[in-house]
Amino acid sequence: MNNLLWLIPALPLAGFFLLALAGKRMPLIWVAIIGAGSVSLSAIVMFIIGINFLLLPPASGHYALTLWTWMDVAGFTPKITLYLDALSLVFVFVITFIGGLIHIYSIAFMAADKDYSRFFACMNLFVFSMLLLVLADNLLLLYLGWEGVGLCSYLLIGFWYENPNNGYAARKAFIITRIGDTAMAIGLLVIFYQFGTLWIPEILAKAPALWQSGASIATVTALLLLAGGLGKSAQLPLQTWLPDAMAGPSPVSALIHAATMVTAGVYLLARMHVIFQLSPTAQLIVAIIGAATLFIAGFSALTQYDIKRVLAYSTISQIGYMFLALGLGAWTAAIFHFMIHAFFKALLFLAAGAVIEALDHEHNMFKMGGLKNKLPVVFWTFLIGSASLAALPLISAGFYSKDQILWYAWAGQNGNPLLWLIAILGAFITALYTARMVILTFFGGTKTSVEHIPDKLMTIPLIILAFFSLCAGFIELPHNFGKLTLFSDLLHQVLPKTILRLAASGELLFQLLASLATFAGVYTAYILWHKQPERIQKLKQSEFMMRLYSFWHDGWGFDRLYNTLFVRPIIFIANINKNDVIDKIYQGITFVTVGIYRSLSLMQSGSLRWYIMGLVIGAIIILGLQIML
Amino acid sequence: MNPSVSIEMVLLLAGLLFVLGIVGVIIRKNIIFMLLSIEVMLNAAGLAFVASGSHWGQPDGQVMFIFILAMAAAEVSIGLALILQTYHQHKSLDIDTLKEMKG
Amino acid sequence: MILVWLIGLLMGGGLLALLLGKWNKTLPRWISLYILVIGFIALISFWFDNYNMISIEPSSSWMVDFQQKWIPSFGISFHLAIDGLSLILLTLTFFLGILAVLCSWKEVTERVGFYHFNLLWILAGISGVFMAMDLFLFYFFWEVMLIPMYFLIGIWGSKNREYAAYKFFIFTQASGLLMFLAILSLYFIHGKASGNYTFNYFELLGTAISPEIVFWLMMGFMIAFVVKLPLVPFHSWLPDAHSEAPTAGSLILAGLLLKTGAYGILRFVLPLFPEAAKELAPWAMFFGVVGIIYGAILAYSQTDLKRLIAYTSVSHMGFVVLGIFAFNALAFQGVVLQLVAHAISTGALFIMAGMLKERLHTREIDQMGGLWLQMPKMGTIATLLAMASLGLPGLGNFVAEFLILLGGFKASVWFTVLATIGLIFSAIYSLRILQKVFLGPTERTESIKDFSKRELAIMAVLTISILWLGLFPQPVIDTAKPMINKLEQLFPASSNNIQPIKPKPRIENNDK
Amino acid sequence: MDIIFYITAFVTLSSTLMVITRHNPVHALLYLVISLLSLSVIFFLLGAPFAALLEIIIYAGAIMVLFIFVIMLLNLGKETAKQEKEWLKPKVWIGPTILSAILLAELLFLITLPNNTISSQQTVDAKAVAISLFRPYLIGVELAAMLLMAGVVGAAHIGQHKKTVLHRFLKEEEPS
Repeated sequence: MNNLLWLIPALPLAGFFLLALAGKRMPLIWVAIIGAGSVSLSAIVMFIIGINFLLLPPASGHYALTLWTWMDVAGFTPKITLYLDALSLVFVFVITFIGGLIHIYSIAFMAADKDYSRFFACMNLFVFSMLLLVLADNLLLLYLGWEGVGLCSYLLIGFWYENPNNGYAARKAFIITRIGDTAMAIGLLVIFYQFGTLWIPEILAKAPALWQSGASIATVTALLLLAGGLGKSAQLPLQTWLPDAMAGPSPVSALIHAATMVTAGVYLLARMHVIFQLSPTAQLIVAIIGAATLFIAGFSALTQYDIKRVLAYSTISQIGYMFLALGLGAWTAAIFHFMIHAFFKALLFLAAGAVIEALDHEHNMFKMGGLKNKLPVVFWTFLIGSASLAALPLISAGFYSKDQILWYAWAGQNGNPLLWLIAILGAFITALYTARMVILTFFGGTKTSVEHIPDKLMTIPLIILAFFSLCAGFIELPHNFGKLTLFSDLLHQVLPKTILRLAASGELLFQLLASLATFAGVYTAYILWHKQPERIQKLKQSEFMMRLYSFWHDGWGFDRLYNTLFVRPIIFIANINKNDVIDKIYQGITFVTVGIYRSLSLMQSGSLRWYIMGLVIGAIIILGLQIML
Repeated sequence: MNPSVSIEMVLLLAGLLFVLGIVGVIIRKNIIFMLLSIEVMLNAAGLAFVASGSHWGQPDGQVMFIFILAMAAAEVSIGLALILQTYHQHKSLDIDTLKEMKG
Repeated sequence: MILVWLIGLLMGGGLLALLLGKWNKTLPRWISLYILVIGFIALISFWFDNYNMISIEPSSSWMVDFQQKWIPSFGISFHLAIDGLSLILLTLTFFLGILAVLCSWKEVTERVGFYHFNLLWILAGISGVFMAMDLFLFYFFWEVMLIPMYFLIGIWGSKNREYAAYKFFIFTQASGLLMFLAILSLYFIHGKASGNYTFNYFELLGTAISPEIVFWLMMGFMIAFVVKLPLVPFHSWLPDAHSEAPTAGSLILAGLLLKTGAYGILRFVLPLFPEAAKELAPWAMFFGVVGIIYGAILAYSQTDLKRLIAYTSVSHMGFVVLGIFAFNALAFQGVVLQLVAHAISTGALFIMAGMLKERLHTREIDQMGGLWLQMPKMGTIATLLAMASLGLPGLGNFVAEFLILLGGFKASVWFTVLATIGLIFSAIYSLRILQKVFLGPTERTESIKDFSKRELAIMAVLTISILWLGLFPQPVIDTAKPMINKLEQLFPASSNNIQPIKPKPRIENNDK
Repeated sequence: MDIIFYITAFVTLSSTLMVITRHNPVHALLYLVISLLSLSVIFFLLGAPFAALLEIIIYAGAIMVLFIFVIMLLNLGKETAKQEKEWLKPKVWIGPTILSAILLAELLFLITLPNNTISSQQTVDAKAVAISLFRPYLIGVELAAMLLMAGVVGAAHIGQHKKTVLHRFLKEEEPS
């Protein structure tokens, strides 16, 4: 089984190469088969290996397959090794499975696009990079995948390149994540000089022996890695690229938000959890960032009118939950929420894509409405996804994953009532904006007519994802519901168990509170946007509310802040220095030389008399010198 | 023959001649006069050589004088040829009207 | 003997091209191409033959050594020798030479014979620089590569070519003279001390020089090399020369001429003056870092595509300086890889700029945009090249830059952190190229041809090389290893303050 | 003896002064001949008869004749005299004369510096000169011969009377 491991990333890579080299000349159907087929095949291989892994767990807890030694320089020997353990298995599963579904969906969604083969080539490369990221056994290889993901996001966000804004959005995504990546690269340097290796298992094994808990070097390292994660996962303060990343086609958004890219940060933190455990400060910072992000993004989601931007902010918010969980030390809860989130977020994006496609590229929710009957499949699947996002109690998978995080926020070892409060407030806002989105899109009167009915290839992935959004939660039930903890059992091979602060009492109460938050959110949305819309109008009368509204709408002004703080000064410096100040020094030298030669050449008067006078004067001076000396 | 003329006096004469030559070159306008003045200067130099040669009783001074002579002959022949040519082209030997090289 | 043949081949080929160019325009092209291909194949087969020797027996880092008396009364000999570093750079020289001939196939139509004469003589000069082990001979080749380059820029360049050619010539010539001064002083100091007046590199190696003088001697060499490299306050000739030179000229400038500077520092400055180099290191690293960031910001602000790429070279060469003065094997290896990777990636960008200019008759990126629509192939390759230039893992530049940073981190944490921040800027300017040239709306209505077969072949070769360097850099690393080990021994464990534990022997990490 | 020297020196100086002040070229030339002749007397007094003879034969005899030829050939006479007369005003010559006087003063100072060298003035005859000329200075003689050769060829070439001699830059501008 081990030997098949290389097939998982190799298949998408092969797909990429085929499409990139020959995609233009192939018939579209071939492009579709190669593009979607490679990822689907990869998913099948993953299932085979995964089942094997689960049924016959290897003694060491992982499969490893070394392909070749990347380089061997003075004791620095990173290898190209694929490494599959429980944590990467979950990620590989999500990436290939959801990725495959997204690819299948794209066959129909992108059918009319002129750059069909380029799209699938980039998507395949995206999946490949992400697979490499999660399968890497050393940080350098992980970094390869990490940056590869950035590249693909750049290519796909800017996929419709004729519109310069898309290009700028792509560039913004790349550069902001690059800032995080750079911090992470510095983290890699620190790790190498601390451990003499970038091989992850060795680092994890050595770290507790080498560093004391709370050592400042551990904090520094953890924070540098965290910065990398913040960039890729769009967390505060590097979150601003994600809403703009909606410029890409909807399947791309689905892929970025659900299966790949933004979850890379979560993976990195979970993978390097030992280092974070050694630094309580760093962990606290992770939790605070997570909480702050989920809170801020929630409010921003509330004020968007572009359906995809709502989803984008909701992703930021949900990843915030994952970071909160990571910061709390609830490692498995974070990964669990990641998986569930992948299902419902992919579903929501694909469904939103279907809606947008159906309404002929209309993004504005206020121009939608009444689609409940016209697009029933989309409606029901979207509803299920929304339910999961809003964490509707008991029936949705989102409830189980989010509840776990809420519970650990209260009861976990690093738990804190304030964090819990923010989290539960976030849950309320999540429900609020989710319900608002559903109401505006599917209920009410029709505002735009439906142009296209989604294809079968688009609806089937929706249905499959909807099924998982509902049922995936049942593999990991809260403690008071029963002793079903399949998921965390699996992950505990890799990740440590979460320690509870106090006896696990009152869990039911907190579940009820969480449910209450959800219902309150849904009900408020129902009142405000369906039952009594005039209340919104009344709110809009107040200037303060409008200010707040636009402040939230613009993502709490982060873009403006960064523009004034970083972008403008750099552009300003670049522009005033376009002709290179240093060159001026040399031009100055030239100028002086030219001046001297001009003035000297005036002496060349052509008058012989003056030349002779010069000679005489020279003779006088020389003889004079001889007399003097 | 045992002249009691001191070497200083002869060199003094040479110096005077040389300076007169220089003055001539500088103040005259006509190329012919300048050439004449140059001859004066050459002579002065020759005088200095001969004087010092005889002062030490060595023939080298006169040898140098002969070289100066040869040089003067060549210089005069070329110079005069140039003067002829210049006069044919510009109808003037005025050094100030002839000047063309201006920086 | 192969070394003499290589240089003879190039010089003879140049003369032949010059003669035949009088009455046939295509003949010089073919001659140059054949000669370079022959040389390239010879070098590659030499490399293969010696590869085992390199990796097994690192006792002597020199592979070939050829010495012949030249002017014995001054202790000057015709002394050529190569080690791994030279071999890598020589191979690179011939490789890029082939591409230079290919990419000027259509571009140069006037005085073809003289053009190829210059091209081959530049390459001969560069090859000589990489091989010469006699300082006088080194200086001779240093000048040989300079003058044909001056002609190449001055005759076949674009609008402002004369200014650029003069600037290039004066900068490099003035700095070269300083080096010659330093060489002569070294010659006399060594001669006076040992009674043996010689220019031989190996004999000059251990010269004892008083500390006051050694600094100035080293600066003589350093200035010549950093001007060529170029390091930041001396870089201003580069954008002009690059932007005005013909495509092949830019390719050779960026790919090879700049490398001679780095080679010179590695080969001469460090071994000849190790103590002084150590004292200079903080400053050199400082200027390296300044170069990385300053070059990147300037690159961002340019609107002329070739100037932009030229400034990226400044930025990348900052890494080279940083790596050299980190004084450890990781960084040295990174430097060698960076030389190769930068030559290929930036060379490719210049070739692409040349192709764009051939099609659009402009280098202003403000007049481009949306070219992907008509040239998807070029767009794809451009994306890859931009990614290489911003240091995307998997491509050659990343391996190089990461190794330099790893090595640099050991020597100086803060400089390295700053250099790493330079990577952000590199992303900014690289993406700007893509955005301005290939993305966005297009205003052009006339049809623009995508790659022709010849151009596609050039680009394919370059692309594969970049990928190969990024994923399998080991052959290059192994080849350079003996030389680098020797170099590292000159600097035993400089500033080893942040490494609490020694890197342990590798642990086998594949458990099947 | 001394008195002869001083008289000839006076003659030399005064005739040279006339050379540089005359307006008519022929007059100047004649004064120069006188100057040369008196100089040859001084040579003779200094014990250099060979040089004195050469001075008369070559300088006064040959070179001056060349001058006269040219002056006659160009018919320089009154015209030039008039021109020079207009030019040669005190304000023109005073500056250079002062400058030259300074130079002279410096020369004199250097000449009169005390030096205790023994004077062994004696006649150096033609034989001695010839021996030294064709032994140690042979290469100089050959070079002088070459110089004269070049002078002859050059003069012949330059002196050719061409119809239109224009500078090559001027030629291009000519409408063809």
